[in-house]
Amino acid sequence: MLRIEGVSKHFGGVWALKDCSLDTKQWPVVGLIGPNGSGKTTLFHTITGFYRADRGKVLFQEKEIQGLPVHTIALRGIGRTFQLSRIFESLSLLDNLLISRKTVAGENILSLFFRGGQIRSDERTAREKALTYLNLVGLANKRDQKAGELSYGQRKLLELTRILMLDPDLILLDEPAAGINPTLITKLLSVIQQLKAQGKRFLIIEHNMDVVIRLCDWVYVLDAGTPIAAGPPEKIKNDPVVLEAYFGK
Amino acid sequence: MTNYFLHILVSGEIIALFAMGLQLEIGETGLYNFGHVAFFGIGAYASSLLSLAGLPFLVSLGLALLITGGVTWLIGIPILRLRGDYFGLAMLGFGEITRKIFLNEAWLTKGPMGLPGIPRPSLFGFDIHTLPRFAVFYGILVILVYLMIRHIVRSPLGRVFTAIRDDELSASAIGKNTYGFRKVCLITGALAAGLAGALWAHYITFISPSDFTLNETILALLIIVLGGNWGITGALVSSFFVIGFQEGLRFLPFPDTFGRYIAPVQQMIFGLILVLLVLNRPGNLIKERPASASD
Amino acid sequence: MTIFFQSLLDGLIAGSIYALFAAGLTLVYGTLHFINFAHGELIMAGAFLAYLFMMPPLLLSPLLSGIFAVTGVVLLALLMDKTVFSRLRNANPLLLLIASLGLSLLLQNLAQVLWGAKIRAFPFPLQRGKVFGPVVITSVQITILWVAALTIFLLYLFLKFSRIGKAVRGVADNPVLAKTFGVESEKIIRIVWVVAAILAAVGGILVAADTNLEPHMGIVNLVRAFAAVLIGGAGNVWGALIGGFIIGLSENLGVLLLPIGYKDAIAFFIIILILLFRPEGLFGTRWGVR
Amino acid sequence: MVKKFVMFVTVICVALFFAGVSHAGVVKIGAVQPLSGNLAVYGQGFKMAIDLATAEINAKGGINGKKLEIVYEDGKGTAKDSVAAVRKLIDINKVPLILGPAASTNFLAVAPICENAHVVLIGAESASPAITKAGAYVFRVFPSDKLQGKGVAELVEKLGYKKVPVLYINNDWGKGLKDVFVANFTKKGGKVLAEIPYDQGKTDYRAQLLQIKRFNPKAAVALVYVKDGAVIFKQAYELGIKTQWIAGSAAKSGKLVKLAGKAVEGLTGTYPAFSNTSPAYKAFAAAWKKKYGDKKIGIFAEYNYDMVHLVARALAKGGATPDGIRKALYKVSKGYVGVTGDKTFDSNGDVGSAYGVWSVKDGKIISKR
Repeated sequence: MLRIEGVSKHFGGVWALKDCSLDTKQWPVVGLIGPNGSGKTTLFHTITGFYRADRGKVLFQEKEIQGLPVHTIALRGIGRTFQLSRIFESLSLLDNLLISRKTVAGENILSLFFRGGQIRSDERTAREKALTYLNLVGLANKRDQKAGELSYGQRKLLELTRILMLDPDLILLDEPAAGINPTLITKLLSVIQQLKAQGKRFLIIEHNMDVVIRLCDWVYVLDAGTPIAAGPPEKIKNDPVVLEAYFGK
Repeated sequence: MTNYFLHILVSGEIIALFAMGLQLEIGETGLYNFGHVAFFGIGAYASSLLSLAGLPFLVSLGLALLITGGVTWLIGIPILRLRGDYFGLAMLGFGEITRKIFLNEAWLTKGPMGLPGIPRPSLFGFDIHTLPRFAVFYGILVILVYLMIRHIVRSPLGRVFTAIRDDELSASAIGKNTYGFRKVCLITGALAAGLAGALWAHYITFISPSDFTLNETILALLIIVLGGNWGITGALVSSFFVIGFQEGLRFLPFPDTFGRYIAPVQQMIFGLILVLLVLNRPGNLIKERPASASD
Repeated sequence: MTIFFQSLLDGLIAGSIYALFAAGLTLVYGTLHFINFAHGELIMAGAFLAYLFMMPPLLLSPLLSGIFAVTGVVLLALLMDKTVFSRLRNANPLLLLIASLGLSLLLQNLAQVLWGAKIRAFPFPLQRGKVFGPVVITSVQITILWVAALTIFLLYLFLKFSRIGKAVRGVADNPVLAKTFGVESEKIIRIVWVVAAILAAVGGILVAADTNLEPHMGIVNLVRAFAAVLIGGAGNVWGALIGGFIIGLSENLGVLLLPIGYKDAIAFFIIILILLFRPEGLFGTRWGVR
Repeated sequence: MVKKFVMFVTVICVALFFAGVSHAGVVKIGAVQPLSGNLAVYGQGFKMAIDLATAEINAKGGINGKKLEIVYEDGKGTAKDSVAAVRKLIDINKVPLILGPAASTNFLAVAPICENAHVVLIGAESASPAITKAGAYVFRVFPSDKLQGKGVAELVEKLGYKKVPVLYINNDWGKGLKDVFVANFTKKGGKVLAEIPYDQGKTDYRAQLLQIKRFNPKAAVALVYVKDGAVIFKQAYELGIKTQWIAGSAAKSGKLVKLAGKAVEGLTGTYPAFSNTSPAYKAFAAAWKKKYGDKKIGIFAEYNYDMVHLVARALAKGGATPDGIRKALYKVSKGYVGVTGDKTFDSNGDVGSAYGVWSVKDGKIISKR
C-alpha cells in the first residue's frame, strides 16, 4: 500500500530523515516507534505532502505522490491526524465532520446560489453518515457544541472520526494515545480495532508500548531518520538495538 | 435636514459594503488584507473611466466588477501563496502601489487632478440623482450584498472559510484546496469593495487618488473589530455606527482653537479602541495561536 | 555618471540608517513573532525628543539631546510592552499586529496633536556640501555615517560577545530555542525591547538629521525596515543589516530606472518580490510547518 | 465599553438638537475650511481673514441691518470630509452660499453638490482650470492657473532661459500649473528638459533634485508649496545645485525665507499681482494689524477678505437666496476693485488677474508688478 524508498530530508544541515525506506505491505496496522527527534513526524509530513523530500520516493498504491499538493494526497486516500490534535475549534462537532468529505456540493460559490436543493439533500445524506461516526466514538450528544469546548482526548477522537469521513484507504495517526486517560485509550483502541475489521489500514506513531503491542501487526523502529529495526511488536520489544536507541548509548 | 442624514446614510451604506467585504476576508477566513482599499479604488476608477467614456451606468458597473475581480484573480496567484502577516504586508504593498499608479499614470487616471463629472447612476432610463433615490438604490444593494455574504457564510462554503481561519493546515489535510478557497474569498471580498468604490464614485461624481489611502482600510478594520462577535451583521451595523460617530463629532461644541485637533484626536481614539478591543479579546475575530506542528 | 555616484552615496547613508531600524525590528519579530507597526513610532519619538531637547527652552547640545532622547524612547518601548504586548504573550500574532497598529495610530496622532503636522528640521546651520570628486556630502552626513557605523559596531560587540547578547540573538534567530530559555525569556524580551528602542531612536535621530522630521515619518521608515527584515530573513540580525543597505541603495538607484513618482513604492515592490520568491528571505533559514 | 458608547451617542444627539436652533436677525452663510488635517496650517489663516471681513461688515451695520454670521465646517483637507461638510451646511444650516474648501480636488468634489442643490459656492484659493466649467453657481475670486502658467512661461522666457527642467508638486495644483506652463513654454520655443513630480509632505527630495542636477541647468522651475519648498531648496543648496530657481505663487511667503534661509536667496517667481500700495490694500493691512497685532498676513488672506466683502454686497443687493446672490454677484463685482484688484466675474464666474514677479533678496521678499 505505502512504500517509502530512500527518502532523505534535511533542515539547516541536520538530516531529519536519512535514506529512510519502509513498506507497509499487507499488514493492516503498522507501528512507527523511535526516540524523540528520530524523524517520525517529519516522515508523516513528507508522506502527506507538507514537506518535499530532498531525495527518494513515496509510493502510495504503487504511484509516486511526492510533489502533489497536500489536499490532493488527502483526496487520494491518505488521512492523517496531528500530534497535537488540530480540529476546527469554532465549528460544531457535526460541522467538523460535514466539512470533511471528498466532494461537498455546497462548496462551489455558484451552485450555492443556483442549486440550493441539491446542496440541502447532499448535506442531509452526509449528516446521517456523520452521526453514525459520532455515535461510534460516543460524541453524538455533543454534536452541536463547538469543537473548541472538547477535552483533549475527545479532540483526538473527533480528529479521527473527521478523517474517517473521507473514507481513506490509509490512516496515519500521530501519537493517538498520548496524553489521554485510560478509559479513552480503551475507547480509541476499540474504534481502531473495529475499523481494522472493516478493512482500513493504519500507520501509527506511538510511544505507549502497550498500545503498540495490542494494535500493531508490524513495527518499524526509527532512529536518527533511519529505520534500525523492523518486526512483529513482541520481537521488537526486546530487540537490543531498539533498547539501545531508547535508553542510551 | 433630511438630506444631510440621507448623505450620512448613503456614506454609511458605501462603507458598509466596503467593510462587509473585509469582514468576509479577515473575520470569516482570516485573510489579513491590509490593502482592501485597492479594490475600492479599482472599482471606482474602472467604473468612472468607463462611464466617462460614454458607457451606460449598468454596463460600466458590470465591467468594473469584472475588472476588479480579474485584477484580484491575477494578483491572487502570487500573493495568496503567502499566509498570515506576510500576506497582510504584501497586500499593504499592493494597496500602496495601486494608489501610486492612480497618481502617476495620468494618461489614464488624470493623476492628481482626479476625475470630475462622473455621471450619476441611471437604471433603464430611471435616473438616480436625488439623495432619497441614492439612499434607496444603494440601500437595496447593501441588503442584497449582505444577504449574499450571509448566505455564503452560513453555507458549506462558509464552513470551509471558518475552517481555514481556524487551522489552514488541517483544512488542507482533509482535502481542501485552501489556495482555491482563499482565492474565492478574496475575490468575493474584493467585489464587495469594488462595488462600494464604484457606487462612491457615481455618488460623489469626483474621485482622486487621495481618496484611496491606507486610512480607509484602517477605518474598515476598526469597523470589523468593533463588529467583533457578530460577524457580517456586526460589520454592517458598526459601519453606520462609526460613520455616525465621525459625523457626530461635527456637532460637538469644540472651541475654534481646538478645530485642528479634531482629526488627529479622532484617529487617536480609533487607535485606542483597536488596542482596547484586542486586549479584551474580540471573541471569534481571531483564534488563539493554534498549536503548531512540532517536530 | 555623477548622478550615479551621488545616488550611491545617498543610498549608503540612507541604508546605514535603515540597517539600524531593521536590526531592531527583526529582533522583535524574531522574539515575539509579530510585525510591530509601532516600531515606526519609536523612530518618530526618537527624532522628536531629540528635536525638543535641542530647541528652546532647553537648547541642549546634539549629543546630550540624543542621549536623553534614546533614554526616553527606551522607556516608551518598555511602557508599550508592559501595558499592551506583555498581556498578549500567547495570543495569535495577528492580534498583536492589530494592537500595534492601534498603538501606532495613537502615538503618531498624539505627536500631531502635541506638535502639529508641519515638517521640522534640527537647528543645524545650513551649509553647502563638501565636494569629493563626483559626489557632494554635508558635514552632518559624515557624522551620520560614523554614528551609524559606531552603533552597528556596538551592536555587533553586544550580540557577539556578551552572554545575554548571544542569548538574545539565539532566541530571535531560532524560535525553538526560545523554549529552552524558559523562565529567562521574559528577561530576554525586555532586553530585546531595549536594544530595538535604542536602534530605532538612534536611527530616528539620524534620519531626521539627514532629512527632516514630522509626526507621520514612522510608517514610511517602518515599511523600509520591514523590507530589509525580509531580505535578511525574519530574526536574522546580520541579514537585516545587509537588507537595510540593499533597501537604501535600491531606493536611491532605483529611481534612475523607474519613474520617480514610484520611489516610495520601491520598498513595497521589494517586499512583494522577496515574499514571492524566497519567503524565508535571502539569508534566512526558516524551518518547520508554519 | 458599551455604556460609554451609549453615553457618547446621547451627547451627540443632544448637540444635534441644539444645533438646529437658529436666530432671527442674522444672515448665515457657510464656510468649509481645512480646520484640521494637513492643510490646517493654511485653514487658520483663511479663517482669520474671513473673520476680519465679517467683523468689518457687521460693524458697518451688517447686511441691511442683519448680522452676517459664518458657519464654519471642517473639511479636514479631504474630498470625503469636504463633501460631508457641504452636505451639512446645505441641509441642516440651510445656507444660501458656501465659502468653498481649499485645494482644487476638494473644491471640485463639492462643486456638483452645490450646483445640484442650487447653492452658491465661491472659492478664494482654488486655481484649477477645471473649475471654470464647474457650473452656474460656482464662482472664485482667485485667478485660474491658465493665467499663472502662462505667467511663469513668460517670466522664464523674459529672463532669457531656453531650457529648463520642471519640478512640481504632484497634486492638482502642481500638475495643473505644470501642464499649462509646459504648453506655453514649448509654444514659445523653449525646451522642457524634464518633468519631475514629487509627493507632498515628504522629508527627503534629493532623488528628485539629482534628476535636476543631471542637466546642470542655468535655471529650473519649481512649482512648490511653502513647506515642501523649504525642504527642497535647502536640500538643493546642500547638494550644491547652483541654478536660478523660478517658482509659482504658492511659495511666495515670508515663511519660506524663514525656513530655508540663504538657500532661497535669489529665488524668483510669479504671483497674481495686486498692488500693496493701493488704498484698499493699506486699509486691509491696517485692519489686520489692529485685529491680529503682529501676526503675519496669511497666504491668500487678501483673497478671502475680498471674497467676503463681495459676498456681503451681493447678499445686500440680491437677498439671502441662492439665485438672488448668484445674479447679484455678477452685478456687484462689475468694476469692484478690492485688495486683490479687479474682481469682475466673467460669465464662468472667473476673475482675471495681472501677474507680477517676486524674488528673494537679502532675506526679504520683493514684489514687482
